Amino acid sequence: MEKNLTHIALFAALIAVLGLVPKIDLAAGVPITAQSMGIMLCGTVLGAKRGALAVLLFLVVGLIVPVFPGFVTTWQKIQSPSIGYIIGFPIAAFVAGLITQNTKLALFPAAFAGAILGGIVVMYAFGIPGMAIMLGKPLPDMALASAAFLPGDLIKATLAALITKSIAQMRPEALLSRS
Amino acid sequence: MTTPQGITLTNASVTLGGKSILSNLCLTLTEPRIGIIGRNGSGKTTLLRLIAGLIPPTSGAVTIDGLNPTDRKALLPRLGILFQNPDHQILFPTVAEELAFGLRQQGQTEAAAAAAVTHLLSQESRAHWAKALTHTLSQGQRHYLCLLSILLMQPETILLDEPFAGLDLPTQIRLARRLAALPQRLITITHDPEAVALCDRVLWLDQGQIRADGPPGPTLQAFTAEMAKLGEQDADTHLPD
Amino acid sequence: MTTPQGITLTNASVTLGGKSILSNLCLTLTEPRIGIIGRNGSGKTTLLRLIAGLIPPTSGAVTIDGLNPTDRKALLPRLGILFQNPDHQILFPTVAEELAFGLRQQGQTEAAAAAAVTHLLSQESRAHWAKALTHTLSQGQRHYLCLLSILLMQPETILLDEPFAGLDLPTQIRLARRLAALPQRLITITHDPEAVALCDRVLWLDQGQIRADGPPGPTLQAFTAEMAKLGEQDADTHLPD
Amino acid sequence: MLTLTSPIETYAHRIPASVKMAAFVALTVLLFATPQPWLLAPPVAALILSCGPKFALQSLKNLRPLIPLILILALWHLWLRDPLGITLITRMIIGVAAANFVTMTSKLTEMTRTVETFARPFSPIIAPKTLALAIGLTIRFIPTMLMRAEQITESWRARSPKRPGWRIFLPTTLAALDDATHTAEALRARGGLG
Ligand SMILES: Nc1ncnc2c1ncn2[C@@H]1O[C@H](COP(=O)(O)OP(=O)(O)OP(=O)(O)O)[C@@H](O)[C@H]1O
Ligand SMILES: Nc1ncnc2c1ncn2[C@@H]1O[C@H](COP(=O)(O)OP(=O)(O)OP(=O)(O)O)[C@@H](O)[C@H]1O
Ligand SMILES: O=C(O)CCCC[C@@H]1SC[C@@H]2NC(=O)N[C@@H]21
Ligand SMILES: [Mg+2]
Ligand SMILES: [Mg+2]
Repeated sequence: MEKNLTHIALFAALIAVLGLVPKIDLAAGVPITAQSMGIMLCGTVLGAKRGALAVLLFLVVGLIVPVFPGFVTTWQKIQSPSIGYIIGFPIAAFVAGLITQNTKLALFPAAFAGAILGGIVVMYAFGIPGMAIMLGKPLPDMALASAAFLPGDLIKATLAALITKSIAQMRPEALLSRS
Repeated sequence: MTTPQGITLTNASVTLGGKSILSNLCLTLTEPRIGIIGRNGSGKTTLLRLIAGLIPPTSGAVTIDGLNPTDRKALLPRLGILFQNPDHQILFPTVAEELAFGLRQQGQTEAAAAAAVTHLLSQESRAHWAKALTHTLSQGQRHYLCLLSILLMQPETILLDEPFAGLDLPTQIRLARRLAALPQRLITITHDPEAVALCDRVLWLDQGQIRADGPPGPTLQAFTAEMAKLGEQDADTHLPD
Repeated sequence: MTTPQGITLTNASVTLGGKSILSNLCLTLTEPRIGIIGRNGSGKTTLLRLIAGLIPPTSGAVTIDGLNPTDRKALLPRLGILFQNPDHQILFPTVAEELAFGLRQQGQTEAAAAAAVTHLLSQESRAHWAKALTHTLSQGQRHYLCLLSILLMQPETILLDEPFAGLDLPTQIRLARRLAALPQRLITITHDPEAVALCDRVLWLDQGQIRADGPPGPTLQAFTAEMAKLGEQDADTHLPD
Repeated sequence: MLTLTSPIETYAHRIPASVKMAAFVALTVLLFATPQPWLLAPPVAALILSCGPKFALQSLKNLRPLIPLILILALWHLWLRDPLGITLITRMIIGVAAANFVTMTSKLTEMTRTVETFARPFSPIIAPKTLALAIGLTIRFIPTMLMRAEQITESWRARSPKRPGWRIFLPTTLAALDDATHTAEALRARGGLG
């Protein structure tokens, strides 16, 4: 019980720490950030439920202290074109975890599939409409604009799967998604 | 021109978090066996970090064989450091990787490093450690691993921060014997006067300043007497902020 | 019906990572002062974690005053634990918060806990520690803070894992005096025979089993003789996997 | 420290955080409901200015992270010749300034307590006390992880002429996982969650 709590808090903190990696700003006002890898890791390492809770905790902590790139709080992020992605964050982690823990695949492919489906497909499914609403632009345009995230997100999904596998080897007891 | 050998501190001071931790130290350390003793919080570890170039002096200067300690490349063959807390030193998940790292950084090939590690572990009858996960070792075992990884690199000067704390008696005895036989310069930091009784020179650090400096006999006698006196009191009545 | 008092282990074994660490321990610990000695890696810390309910026995059973040690809530007034590594114990960024936490967990109000903390720190002439950041304290200071936070909670039994390692002499002397005066049951884990010479009972743990158990005199004599013998050898020739 | 709380004490610091947060949520709703968000600029500006010039200057500085976003949105809409850009940008500036006002004038502990209060309806899912502990642990783990990264860099530098760079990521993550395990044990040792 305590272990669940501290690991959830740790991964919430990990997303915040990844927010210190410089972001790259793009035209539509949603940046490329390292934090989306943190979201993937929450799911693939902690599993669906704990992963989603870790992301929710991150967002709640963001109401109190700045946890987004550039020393920004959740209050500010929900005013920005990123809002769809922010809403998608916990759901993305949930889906990534669900796939990692429920497929019979080996850990690396399972985590990679989870990171792609959760961290990219689900994430964009929330993020793109969010941009369309906030910016008052048509959906297809926004979908096209989001394509700029794809190369980075594919790299992040690969890294997330690699890290998940390393954790499984080096700290098997910490891989809560498959315990 | 000859470059000065050994470690020199010229008016070196360190301030951390707005607090003066070391003040105006002037030292030239050349003896082969040097001990640094002092109470908890007297600044021993900070002095080690300063000498090792891990923190810069707030004012004053530090040199090692005439070099600036922040020049890591030149310093690597000259200086090895045993950290006080093994958790702050261990980098790798397995014992073999941890031991091989330093050798690889010194330019050895992977095969040579692996062979040296295997040799060392079998010499220590700890061949079964090679694949062990470092975080599952006991505290004393982790501490010993850190020591082995420094000794393996054979630097000219070895800085040891509380090398005996936490080791069991047989390991302590063996380690002391092994250290005594080393040709390198050793600087041993400790709060235990016995551990430095055989040094050539002992420095007593007190609240960031040198309280005594000289052969172990008189320095340790004065230190032990003061410690016993303090122990009789119920608390430190005059601790600074 | 009377519930058994003290700590009992019935055929308790612990296996970690597929390795047997403690095997078939049968013990009843009721004496007010108990020492547990053993080499690095002999299983002392694992035994402490087992007794404290931090890990369950792989087989067998452990009870504390008849209770299951995994029931932390019931155990809180009964058992306090000093961890071997202060970094593994400290939870809070400031000294005052760290000290107050245990009292809050015991149900004291925030005001009462704060008052108790202030009182304790001034008694220790360390009032200036209250707002100090725990991570800037020296290792020995952190260790001492951990001790204070356990003593403040006044549990009936205190498990101490290497309580003296890393503390300077005056602090060791004072601590020993202070511990000796405590009415509670103390279980001291150490590799240093001197630290448990005054106990009522000393257990010698060797490779996860009890090698000797009895009054300190003969147990420590046998232990010290064996340690000296091992120290003479150049390595442990017969370490198990 | 990891906080936006302003050291300049103002009257606004004494308004309960819960009131400020509720007012902020209401303002956000208004901002999105109205097609003319600039009408809300004067009251928000007045609020910030009422705390004194030093505080207002600090508020202005805290808007700095927005600059790239504003520039990008402005250029993009200029290129599209879309007047909607003005609405978007003013809405964002006002919203963020107001958000900063809340965080700058509220203490960390008070905000945690307010979040705890607002989360009370969810107490069947998560006990308010547990939530507060989780928030506290997260806020602590952020600097702890950075410190771990520093220690690992230091240990790396002690044995290597090269800077570790990205190589510290895995060791730092593993060390942080160990820290989380130890924290869990330390919590249990002192009564745990129950
Ligand atoms: N970053 C920092 N900010 C403020 N004070 C610090 C910082 N780092 C160390 N100190 C203080 O400096 C003093 C010296 O610390 P140091 O770790 O050098 O002591 P030490 O002699 O090694 O003690 P020990 O025997 O306990 O290891 C301590 O009082 C400590 O609180
Ligand atoms: N999770 C684990 N997986 C595998 N082995 C483990 C694990 N935890 C501990 N061990 C092993 O158990 C043995 C006992 O460890 P323990 O920490 O109890 O020793 P100790 O007596 O406290 O030693 P020290 O005096 O060094 O603190 C060690 O050999 C250690 O490597
Ligand atoms: O505004 C922010 O700070 C973050 C918003 C989310 C950014 C999304 S997450 C998926 C996609 N990949 C990225 O690199 N950025 C977007
Ligand atoms: Mg020290
Ligand atoms: Mg131990």
